[in-house]
Amino acid sequence: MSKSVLEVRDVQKTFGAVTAAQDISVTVPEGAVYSLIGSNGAGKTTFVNMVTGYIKPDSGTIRFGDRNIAGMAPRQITRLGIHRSFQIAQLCTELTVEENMLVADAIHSRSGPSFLRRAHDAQARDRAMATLERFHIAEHRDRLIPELSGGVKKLLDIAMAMAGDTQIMLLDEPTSGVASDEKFPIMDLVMDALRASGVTVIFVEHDMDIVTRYSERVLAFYDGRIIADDAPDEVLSDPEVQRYVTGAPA
Amino acid sequence: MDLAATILVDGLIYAGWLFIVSVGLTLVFGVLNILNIAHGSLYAIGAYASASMVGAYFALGGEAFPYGSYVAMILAAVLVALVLGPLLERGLLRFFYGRDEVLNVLVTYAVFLILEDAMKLIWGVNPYFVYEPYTLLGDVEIGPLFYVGYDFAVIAAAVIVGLAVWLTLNKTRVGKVVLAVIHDSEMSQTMGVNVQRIYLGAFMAGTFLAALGGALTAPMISVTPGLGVNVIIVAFAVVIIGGLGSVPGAAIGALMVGISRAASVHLFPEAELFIIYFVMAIVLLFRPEGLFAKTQARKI
Amino acid sequence: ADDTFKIGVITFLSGQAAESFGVPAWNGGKLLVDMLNEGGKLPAPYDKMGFGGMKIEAVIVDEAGGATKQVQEFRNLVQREEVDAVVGYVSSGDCLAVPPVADELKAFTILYDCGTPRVFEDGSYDYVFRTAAHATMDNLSLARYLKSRDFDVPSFAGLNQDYAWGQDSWADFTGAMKQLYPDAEVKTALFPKFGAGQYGTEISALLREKPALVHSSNWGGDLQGFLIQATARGLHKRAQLALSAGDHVIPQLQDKMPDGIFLGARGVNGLAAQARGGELKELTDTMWNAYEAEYNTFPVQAPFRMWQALFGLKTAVEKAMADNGGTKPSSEELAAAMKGLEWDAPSGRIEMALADGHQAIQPNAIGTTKWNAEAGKMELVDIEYYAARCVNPPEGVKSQDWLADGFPGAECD
Amino acid sequence: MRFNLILAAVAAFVVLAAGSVILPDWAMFLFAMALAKGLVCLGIVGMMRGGVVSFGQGLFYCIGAYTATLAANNFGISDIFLLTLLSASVCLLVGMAFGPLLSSYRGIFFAMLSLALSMVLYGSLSKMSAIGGTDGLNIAAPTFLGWAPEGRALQTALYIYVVAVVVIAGTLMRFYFDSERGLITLATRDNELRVEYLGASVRNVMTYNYVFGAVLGGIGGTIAALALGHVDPEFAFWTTSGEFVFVAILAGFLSVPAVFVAAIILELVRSFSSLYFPNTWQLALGIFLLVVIVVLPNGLGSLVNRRKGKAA
Amino acid sequence: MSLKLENVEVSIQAAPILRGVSLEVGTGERMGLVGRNGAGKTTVMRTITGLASMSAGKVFWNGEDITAMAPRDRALLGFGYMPEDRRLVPDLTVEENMLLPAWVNDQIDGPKGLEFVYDLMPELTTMAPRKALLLSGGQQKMVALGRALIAGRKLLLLDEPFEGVAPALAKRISEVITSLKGEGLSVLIAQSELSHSVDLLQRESVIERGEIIRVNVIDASLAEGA
Ligand SMILES: Nc1ncnc2c1ncn2[C@@H]1O[C@H](COP(=O)(O)OP(=O)(O)OP(=O)(O)O)[C@@H](O)[C@H]1O
Ligand SMILES: Nc1ncnc2c1ncn2[C@@H]1O[C@H](COP(=O)(O)OP(=O)(O)OP(=O)(O)O)[C@@H](O)[C@H]1O
Ligand SMILES: [Mg+2]
Ligand SMILES: [Mg+2]
Repeated sequence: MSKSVLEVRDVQKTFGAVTAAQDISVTVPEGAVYSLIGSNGAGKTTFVNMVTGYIKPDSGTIRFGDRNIAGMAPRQITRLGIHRSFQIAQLCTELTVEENMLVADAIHSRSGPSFLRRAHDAQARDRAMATLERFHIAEHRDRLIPELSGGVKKLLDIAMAMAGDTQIMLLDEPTSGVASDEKFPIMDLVMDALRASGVTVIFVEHDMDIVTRYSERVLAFYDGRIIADDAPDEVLSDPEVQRYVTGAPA
Repeated sequence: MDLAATILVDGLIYAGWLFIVSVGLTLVFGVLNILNIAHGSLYAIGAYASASMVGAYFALGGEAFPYGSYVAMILAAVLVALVLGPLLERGLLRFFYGRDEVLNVLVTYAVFLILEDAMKLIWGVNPYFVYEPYTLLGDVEIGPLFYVGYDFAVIAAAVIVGLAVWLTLNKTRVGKVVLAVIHDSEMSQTMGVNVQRIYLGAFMAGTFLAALGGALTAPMISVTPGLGVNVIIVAFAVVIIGGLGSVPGAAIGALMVGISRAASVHLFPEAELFIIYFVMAIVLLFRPEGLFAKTQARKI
Repeated sequence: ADDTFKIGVITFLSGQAAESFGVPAWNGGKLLVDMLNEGGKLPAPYDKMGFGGMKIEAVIVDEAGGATKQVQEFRNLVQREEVDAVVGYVSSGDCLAVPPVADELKAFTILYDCGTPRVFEDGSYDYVFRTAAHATMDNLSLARYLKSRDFDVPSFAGLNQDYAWGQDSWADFTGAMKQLYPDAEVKTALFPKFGAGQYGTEISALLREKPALVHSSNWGGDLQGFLIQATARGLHKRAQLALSAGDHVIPQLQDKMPDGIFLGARGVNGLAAQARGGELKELTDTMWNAYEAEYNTFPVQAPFRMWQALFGLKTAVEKAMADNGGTKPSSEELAAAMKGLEWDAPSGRIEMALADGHQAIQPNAIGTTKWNAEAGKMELVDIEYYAARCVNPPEGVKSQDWLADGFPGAECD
Repeated sequence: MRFNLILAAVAAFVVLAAGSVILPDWAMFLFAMALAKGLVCLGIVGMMRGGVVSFGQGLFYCIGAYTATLAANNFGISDIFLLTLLSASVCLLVGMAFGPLLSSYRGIFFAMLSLALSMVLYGSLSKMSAIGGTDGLNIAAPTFLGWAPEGRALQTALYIYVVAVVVIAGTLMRFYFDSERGLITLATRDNELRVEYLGASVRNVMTYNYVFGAVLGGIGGTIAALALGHVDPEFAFWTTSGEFVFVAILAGFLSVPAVFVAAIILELVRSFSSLYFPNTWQLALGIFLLVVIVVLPNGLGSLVNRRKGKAA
Repeated sequence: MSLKLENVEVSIQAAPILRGVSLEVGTGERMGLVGRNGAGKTTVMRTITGLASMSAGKVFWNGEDITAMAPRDRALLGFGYMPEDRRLVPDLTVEENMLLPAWVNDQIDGPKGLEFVYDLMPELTTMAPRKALLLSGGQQKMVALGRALIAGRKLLLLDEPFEGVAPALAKRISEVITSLKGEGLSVLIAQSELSHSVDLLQRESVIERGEIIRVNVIDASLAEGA
């Protein structure tokens, strides 16, 4: 396997009496696709939050390339090329769908956002439209966020996260709330785009079909710990995982 | 008596007054999410109402039992709350719930302007005095200094008011239901909460507290137009220091401002004008959302 | 129209100063305007109708809102309402801001009330006049009063509002005291915020410091609040209170105002004017009685200053008309007539003696409060009257310098 | 697009400048003052787009006014261009000093902290009797590149100057609002977390807006001082700042011209109500305010510039 | 205990969201409401709770027209609503959040409801004293469900109850809901996916672009047989 891009070592995090991460160690090779599963409150989002700087671990290191990014600000980490989407879509609620895309586009424009270049410039709009079309949400482009249904919000959130040059993409429950017949097309779309540019992907998911289909390796969380870390089939047949996460096989 | 003790006593007296003035503001903000500029006018109206009521009380032969004037003062505040509370909340503010914070500030600013002139139309520009209640409780001698018993009664009133509001909000079901309404009035409705009653109740309570502040102050000042203007900014500062919506915060904010102001008057009178802003800036520097910041719900 | 003379009147109708100054002043003014328009109600030389036979019409504007607003309102009065003269301004800030504009617009303007000496000491204007003495006299008179009554002042302290009026008054008073009581120790100088309302801490500080005398130039609600709280805590028994401008709170406080306070009224106004008698008794009594009849209370300092302004304006208009053959005078003619003018008012003889005839001086009086239980009213006793030239600097001398140099050229009886 | 904007700016200049011929003296002065204040409000509008409202813009209004006055009185500078430039630079520096500090505050805390700053300036100036204390100072009429007009000519020159400054500042701000950074500002207002996670600095956005507001405030203050001929600490008092906020909200953040229209309307309403209702002008103003808020909750700007999307 | 929607129309800012939706949920019936994103499921739920303003149509509860009834009064009828986005009160504890409906409605037996919920989701027992604001997404979902179960004595409205919930728990929950049928409780579940237990639903209405396009009867015996 190629060299690792992300190396999480002995990370701990407690919130008062709750242990959200206990001895978390994960090594993710470049270009790999990992998925995180686990019971509710197991610490999956906390993991994502620590890698992306929203939460500072109590101890442990998170190495990206050759630097320790534990405790850096989200913005700095994003600029290094680690992007993420959110379990609860994070959108600019008073802007239209298109403008949300334009924001992402403007921030990532090569020369940095400008004071003079028009945000609604035709080229930028074309780029935004192209992205929206890829995610099948172009028809909503002129709508404001509160008018959108849950699923569309989710898609836009992912679309925004994918703007710019990414090295690692963390997706927090990308398909929850997305209608069942859309889940695979969406994942196909996202994964194809990411794989094509060699991006390393880590996604959190509760839908085991998605997990088995898209990930190379699965980390199962329970109670702040990783209880299994292996290929999907192995993990899903682990009795502990079945008991706490997936439920006994039907 | 040594200086420190004087500063403490003076500070406490001022803090007691400040707290009564501020706690209603913080309550209304906490529940309705409205920073009520008209709070100062309600304070002034409370003072006028109190002056009128006490005046009427003595005019109707209250001399026989002067302590009844305290009841008249509280009744005045109740009356203000009963009249203006529903009028403002049902008649105006409710149409702006959930709107932009600054827009609501503007709405209450308009109310403030209207009430300022309305007071003039009702009570004229001549001052009202009701000094009787102020001297009724006698003197308290602390060392070489005389204080008026009334000052300590105001502190006591502040403590009672503070405890009452805090206990209601934190230790009763009503208080917890209020929390639910504050956070999400729509969801509260679908759980069966009578949201309108909560809003109205909270606003009336806030109005009552503002008016009470004025009512209790009336005996020691001359009640004149423009009384409310100065109160607003001070109350704002206290509420900001304590953290918006927090009753213990308002208490500590009032204490900090009261005592630092007293220290400044005794030790460094030149700084008195700045002291409140100074305290506020220092607190905000270290705690950007005030001492008792509202806990933010987890977003991601 | 040529048969009416339109004045713009600016004074406080809202805010703190409305009750103490603005409203009583215009109450007095309105009364006088009505009396003049009716004609023959006043003793000579004021028995002619209106201003030189012209009916007086007044446009009134609220002074609340700050100097910026006042400059705009002034322009509106002159350019939009086309008033013939402007009479106004209680606030010193407004009095400083308006004159340059008045000159720019060539609009005849009378500052009727404000106190700061800076208006004409720092500037000079062709169309602007102040018909009341500036505030230096208030505090010097107070110091002179202490001296003339042999009052012992080993130490004194001050409580003044924290703005130019309070700061200047305290500076004037300490300046005068340095000359008259060089050994008196200055204890604390407190400057509570304007409109503070709560003086508990300040009173504690004053009680602790134990000065023999407490000076205050507070006015209005600030003064009333201070007096109520100070008397409740016995400050007046432990220190002599000296109030440089406090007469106007008497009608409201009545017996709540303790006896024995040294009290000024910024001129021989109110009770001191009534007690003075003499040549002006008829004029004073006429105005006094009319005011009392109309408003059920006696006139304090503010209406007196409004009266002296309007009487001055009347005199100037009529003088100008005598010079120009009886037509309505222009601003230039009015200014020429007003310059150096002298006239009688209920508050005494007003002389436009300073600032090249643009700034008035007037006599002053200080007295001591005494409650007359039988009559049920407050009286002023032990009144000392000071001639205008005893308490006002001579022409060409800045008041600060005059105080610092020990009042050279003062002409006291 | 750009072309249209510049065309609009030229048209605005022509229309406004025509006022110097049409308007009576008092109205020209009122307009000049309103436009000067409108500049300050424009700065607030810029901040509003980022989700914060400064209740202390009087700080820069006052610094600008005092800088010009002190420079004029002590160094004899009377040229209006120089004075404006000087005040703008001072405000730029002060803005850059406080901007980073304030940039981590939001909502009412930002408002109150900025208010505290301006109140400290107010308090300090009130205590400085050497420069007039609360009574303030006068400043002589400005000159225009050596030309020293008087009377109506002076008023006209000042008015044209304000109009020019307003049109230039308004155009620049419109450019900014429409730019990428302008859009990021709007995004910040909605969701800072998202903006940070896209890799942009929210503090940076806030600081820029604050600094722009500072410079605009300073220019507004300078022009107001020159027009009035007088400055006093009241320039920094909270009621002054409150009025700016008021205009900004009245205008809404959608349209630049709306800011100046709102400023003019407020001045007119206030002026006429204090004349016709000397005893109840506050009441009249309050009712006017309520009516405007009820009829146009998104500000005057929403009349001309509705955000698209609603009808989709 | 039956709920009936008749030709309900809802528009938001002139945009039609629901276009003549008719729907009936019988006593003790478990009805599904399925459709793609943006089809209008949430809006149907909000119509039933009274939060969405209808432009036409009627809502009946046991034959009584409740179209004009305020949300609060509907709650008092025994409707329990679990919104899609959870909407807990962050400053209250998990337990208080669930008890809230009982505090304002005397007909609800809070302690008994709690007991039932804790039985169903033992995970909640340990979370009970924690403030709701810091819970993970799925944990909040559990609390919101618990709250709806306590409030809903007659009608349960669950909007995407399994979204973001780990499969093990989702299974358990649907089993419990299935077991509620004996108590005469009607249930309406909005879902954008169908992968959960087939036992859960008896019928499902399929909604598309604001219209119910068909109603499927799910025959559990068939499913078992397959
Ligand atoms: N406030 C609003 N303004 C305008 N349109 C709205 C608004 N709220 C919802 N809509 C629109 O109404 C339609 C139905 O929305 P609804 O939330 O009911 O869908 P849903 O079926 O619950 O979708 P999801 O499965 O994604 O939650 C959507 O197209 C949505 O865009
Ligand atoms: N900021 C915080 N403060 C306190 N506790 C927290 C915080 N963030 C997370 N927790 C707690 O840490 C634990 C792990 O939460 P996390 O959000 O990582 O769970 P998760 O695995 O993502 O669950 P889900 O599948 O429900 O989203 C939970 O018990 C949660 O309540
Ligand atoms: Mg999670
Ligand atoms: Mg939905």
